[in-house]
Amino acid sequence: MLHTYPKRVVVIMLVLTAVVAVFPLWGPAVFGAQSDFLMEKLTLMLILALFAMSLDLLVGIVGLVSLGHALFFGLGAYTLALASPDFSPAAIWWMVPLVMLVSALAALVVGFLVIRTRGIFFIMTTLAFGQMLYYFVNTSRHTGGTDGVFIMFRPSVELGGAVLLDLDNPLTFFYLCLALVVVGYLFLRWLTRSFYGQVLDGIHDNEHRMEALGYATSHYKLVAFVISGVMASIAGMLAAMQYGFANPAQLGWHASGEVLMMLILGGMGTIFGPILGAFAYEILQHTFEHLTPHWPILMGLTIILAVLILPRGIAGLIIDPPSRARLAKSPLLRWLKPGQAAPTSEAVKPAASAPSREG
Amino acid sequence: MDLAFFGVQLLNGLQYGLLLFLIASGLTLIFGIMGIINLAHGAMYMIGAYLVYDLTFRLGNFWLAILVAIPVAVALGLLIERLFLDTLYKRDHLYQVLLTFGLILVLNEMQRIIWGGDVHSVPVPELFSGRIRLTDNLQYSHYRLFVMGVCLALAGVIYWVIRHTRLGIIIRAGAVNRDMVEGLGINVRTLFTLIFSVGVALTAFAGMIAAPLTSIAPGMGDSILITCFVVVVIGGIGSIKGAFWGAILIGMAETFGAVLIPSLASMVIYLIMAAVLLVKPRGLFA
Amino acid sequence: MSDIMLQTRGLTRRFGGLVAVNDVDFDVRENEIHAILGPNGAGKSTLINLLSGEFPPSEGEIRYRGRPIQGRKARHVARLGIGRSHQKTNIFPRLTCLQNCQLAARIHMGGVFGSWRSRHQAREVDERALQALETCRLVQRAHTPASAMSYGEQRQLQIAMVLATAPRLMLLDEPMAGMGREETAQVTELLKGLADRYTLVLIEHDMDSVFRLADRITVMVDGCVLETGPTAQIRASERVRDVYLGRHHEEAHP
Amino acid sequence: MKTTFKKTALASLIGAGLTLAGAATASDDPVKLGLMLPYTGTYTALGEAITNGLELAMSQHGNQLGGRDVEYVKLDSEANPSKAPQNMSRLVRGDNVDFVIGPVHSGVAMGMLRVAQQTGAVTIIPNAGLGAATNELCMPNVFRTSHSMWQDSYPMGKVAYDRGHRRVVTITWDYAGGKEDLAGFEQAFTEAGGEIIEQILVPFPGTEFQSYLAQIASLRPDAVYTFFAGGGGVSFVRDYAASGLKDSIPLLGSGFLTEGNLAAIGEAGEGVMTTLHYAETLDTPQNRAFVEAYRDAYGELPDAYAVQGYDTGMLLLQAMEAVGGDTGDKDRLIAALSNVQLDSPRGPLRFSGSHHPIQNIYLREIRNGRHEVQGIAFENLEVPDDACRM
Repeated sequence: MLHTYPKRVVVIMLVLTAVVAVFPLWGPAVFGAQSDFLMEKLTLMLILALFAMSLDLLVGIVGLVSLGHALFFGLGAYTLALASPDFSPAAIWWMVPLVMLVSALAALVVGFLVIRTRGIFFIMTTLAFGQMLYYFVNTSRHTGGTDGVFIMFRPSVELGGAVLLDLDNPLTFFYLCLALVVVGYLFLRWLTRSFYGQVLDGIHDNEHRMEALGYATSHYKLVAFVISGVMASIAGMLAAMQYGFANPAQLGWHASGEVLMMLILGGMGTIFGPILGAFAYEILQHTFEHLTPHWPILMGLTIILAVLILPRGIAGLIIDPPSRARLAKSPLLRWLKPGQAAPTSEAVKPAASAPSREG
Repeated sequence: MDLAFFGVQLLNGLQYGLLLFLIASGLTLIFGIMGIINLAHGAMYMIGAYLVYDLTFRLGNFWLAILVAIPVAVALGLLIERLFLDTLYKRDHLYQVLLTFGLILVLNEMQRIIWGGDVHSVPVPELFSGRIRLTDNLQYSHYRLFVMGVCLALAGVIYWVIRHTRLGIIIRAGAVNRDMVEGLGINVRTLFTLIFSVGVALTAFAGMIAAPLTSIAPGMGDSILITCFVVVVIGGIGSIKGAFWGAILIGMAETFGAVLIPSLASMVIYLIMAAVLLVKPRGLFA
Repeated sequence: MSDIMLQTRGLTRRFGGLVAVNDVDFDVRENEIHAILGPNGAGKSTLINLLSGEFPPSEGEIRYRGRPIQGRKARHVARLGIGRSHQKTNIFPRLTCLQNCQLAARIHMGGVFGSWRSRHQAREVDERALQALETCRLVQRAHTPASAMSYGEQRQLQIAMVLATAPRLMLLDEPMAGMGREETAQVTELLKGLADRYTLVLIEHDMDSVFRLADRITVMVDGCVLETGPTAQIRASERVRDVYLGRHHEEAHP
Repeated sequence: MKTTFKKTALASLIGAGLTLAGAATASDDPVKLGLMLPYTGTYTALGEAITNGLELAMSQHGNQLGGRDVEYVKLDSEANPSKAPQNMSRLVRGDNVDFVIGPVHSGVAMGMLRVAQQTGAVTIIPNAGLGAATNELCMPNVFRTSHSMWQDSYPMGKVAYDRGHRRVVTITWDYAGGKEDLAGFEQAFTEAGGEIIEQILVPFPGTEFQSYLAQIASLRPDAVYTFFAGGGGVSFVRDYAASGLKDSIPLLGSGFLTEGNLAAIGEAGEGVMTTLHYAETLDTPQNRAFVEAYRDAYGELPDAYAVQGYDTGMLLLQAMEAVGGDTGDKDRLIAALSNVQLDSPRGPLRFSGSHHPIQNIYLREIRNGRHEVQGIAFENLEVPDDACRM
């Protein structure tokens, strides 16, 4: 069944989360002096994972390929940068709602315009809106232009004068990002398995039929667009917080292209895939840069190969390990289990009662 | 704005628009017939310029360089289509976007390995090195006029092919409904290879004849790419006529926008695109 | 007449220069099975598309239970109780059979935010989906992904989905297209069984089925209504025979 | 060589104590230079020239700094500002470099400065010309061996006025660097009594200049002052010449308009006047030796970027010699760096309180495809750094 995955997915994801979560314990022992840097890198990967996940809702679930998603990432970063006071930290209690509000409004307006278009036109119009904001930020007097802006203080998390979280502490910030990725994942998992998610699946499969059935598909798509945009803006806000810096390059189309690459590497439409994709992409780039000054060739070839031979990404490998998949297609299995027309690993599993989608 | 100034800007807008048309025509062909979004289109433009730069100095003649460079560009198109795109036609646009994004990285880096990071230029060919006088202190290079002529002529040829040949019928049919092409009993695979090679060659050719007018530098294709996308989307994907008028519109908008509303100059083409799509979500000529 | 459910007057649709549906007057009565016959290109599918709101008519009027509905969007028409199936198999391949029907059943739950309505209401919907599956004898396939089912089953699922929307009027565009003899017979029985509860309009090429099923028949040629009347009348009609045995004969059975 | 410096190295080890930083300064450990320069993309040529200059300086001195071997950690900045902080952080925290050298691009510099501020990493900027780096955002651990946009353009204002130009049109890209450059020119030119009749901002990084040229022609200024760089510079100079404007309206510019691109500009550049802190034709023994060594090593003439890289190397050499190779004591190292005075190929160079070079700016005219020096446009020019607090 759609959005139900074999148990090993849960196991692998839990193990990986645990490994990352206890990194502060084993990192220094393994990496020594480098461990601080690696934790910072992990934090960044978590932020990108959140970003990639938000795009997956749009691309993988609804089937809307956006080439302008960095718009919302950048919007989150710039909202934080421009709304932060110069000489004191902003309170997170109003900063987060503000970022969400700004991005939701932007997503509503942009979404209203782009949702009407389909296929290639959707790709192109999202690209155009991304570029529009990019050039606006680039040339506007209030945004620091091409040089970008500093955010001198990370927002404070205080309640009645008591500091709840010290975001300047790298460890705290790391766990905040980790927690947000987990929350984001659970939220999207819930969303895709809810009836609303089922409608989105329907739209992905056959939007025309959904219209004929009686659904106002554009409303559903718009809501998904807004949710996705808000999540991306939170990721952008975190990214800007991490280094205290926002720059127009964060919202150009190259940034949008990169996050798409994370999706394809990880496996889209699975929500957990893009998390893996973000990590894989960053690790690959880090490695290639160390390997050769001509790293873009390696990166480019990796993407091309992934598209050609691994279209379902890492997630696809986990859900259907190559050997299993081959076995499943083999006549032997069909012979053993008559009546199963397409014995993929999902279909082989005995169907659960009613539509409860455990997994 | 006095009349002479207006006239000069009209000429500039027209010339820029025509060149844009040449670059965008390949893109719209590939879009329309094959349904492929070719992000590496800008890289093809760059490769055309670098090829002609390289060959001009090797062969000592600009025209000869173009003659040699065109088959190279066609071969490149052929290679990419057969190696990479062939398996992607049945898949979602996303995969094409990503694959051609990967191609950008590879091609840009290949350019750097072969030709390095320096800025280069190609001298204007002797035949058109003269200038005409537009106003008392402003002149216009013969070569720019020549480029306009070439673009117009090519636009004419493309128009003729589309209107009056069997290939044109197929192309028009394909732009409306791709399944129909298969229904016409065409070998789609051959057609796609042909279209992609022609598209790449057109773009690379634009880079070649534009070479003496511009500077040849790494990344030169990236900025032109997005402008071309805007042209194609405004005109209507797959429509050559749309690409032509879209290009002229954008050429004029950039030229006059730069002078009349400088504060919005960098955004003007996107604003136009958004406005067009609001009124006609499939472009002006779709 | 009070028992008229759907009525068109002067319904016309042009595509560029082509007139696909030309000045069609057409009535559907409550609880009848009304078949539309005609050679390919006669405008049958276009007529169904106009009735279901897929695209607006160029001219003319459509009344559903006395109210004009021309120009309404497909999704509004669907929610008024006019369900339709498509000529090509038109299901959600990645979803299970049951989920397909649930999607159909939930259209009355009210927009995006209705997605998160009460469990009670959801249960009602699920029951309707199951009922639809039962009617179409697909219960045992409830949890099979639609893409894994046979072609015939997918066609039946389409009918089940229309049923799940709780329609009053069903527009079925060639429900038996591409089916084998046995499956055709099955579906014919199924449709027959629906007749007492629903009003059906169907396009069908299989003459045997049509004559077995239909209460009334409308024959279309070149976008116009050639003749309309009770099945027996059409069966005996000279004009209809001319069309079917004459110039259009070979096209009538693609 | 190693034995000669053993004593100082030992002393430094003791001096550094038992801190982590001290461990990194053990005599056997090489000095790590983290190069954060563009090795791909539009600015590749600049990154390579700077690297060449730096490596030339090192190789001329046995590839040692203060008695320790030199190790390069090269990181492609991609000229992508959004990745600047993480890249910088990788060098500082991941690779534990002793010095960060970079970048080329001002936006990248901003991102780097943020991390330099947080980590205190000793950073040497070998190109990026944003004024803030040695003004509002100045910090003790950041040095610059190149220029600021203002520094290279300010002297031209006076030159333009002295050459009899009164009404000038300025044109540049609509981005921070370009606007800072024009501001320098405008300040000096209007102070002298000239008038800027129009400031034209071209969308960055567009190279389609025809409509602006028509605008300039209709404005009929006495001269045009411009800042473009790389491909934009080449295009502008060639288009300007092709439009015939050069015959009636002289073209002035920041030196970066043509720097490194004389071959590509070709004949169109003849007569264009620019100001810059270097010219390959400077007739001094230091420059002659440098040009010759550079040509021997890389087979081409050096440009300002190469000199900036070379001087970065020379700065490190002198400072590291002064501290005996000890990078553990940051304050001492920074003091040594700020006291360095170079006899650079570009002329005498020392550092201001904000760690910006005080240097000569030369007036250059392109003749026969070379930047011929017409004289010193401003001697020992210091940049404004009133906003610098350190």
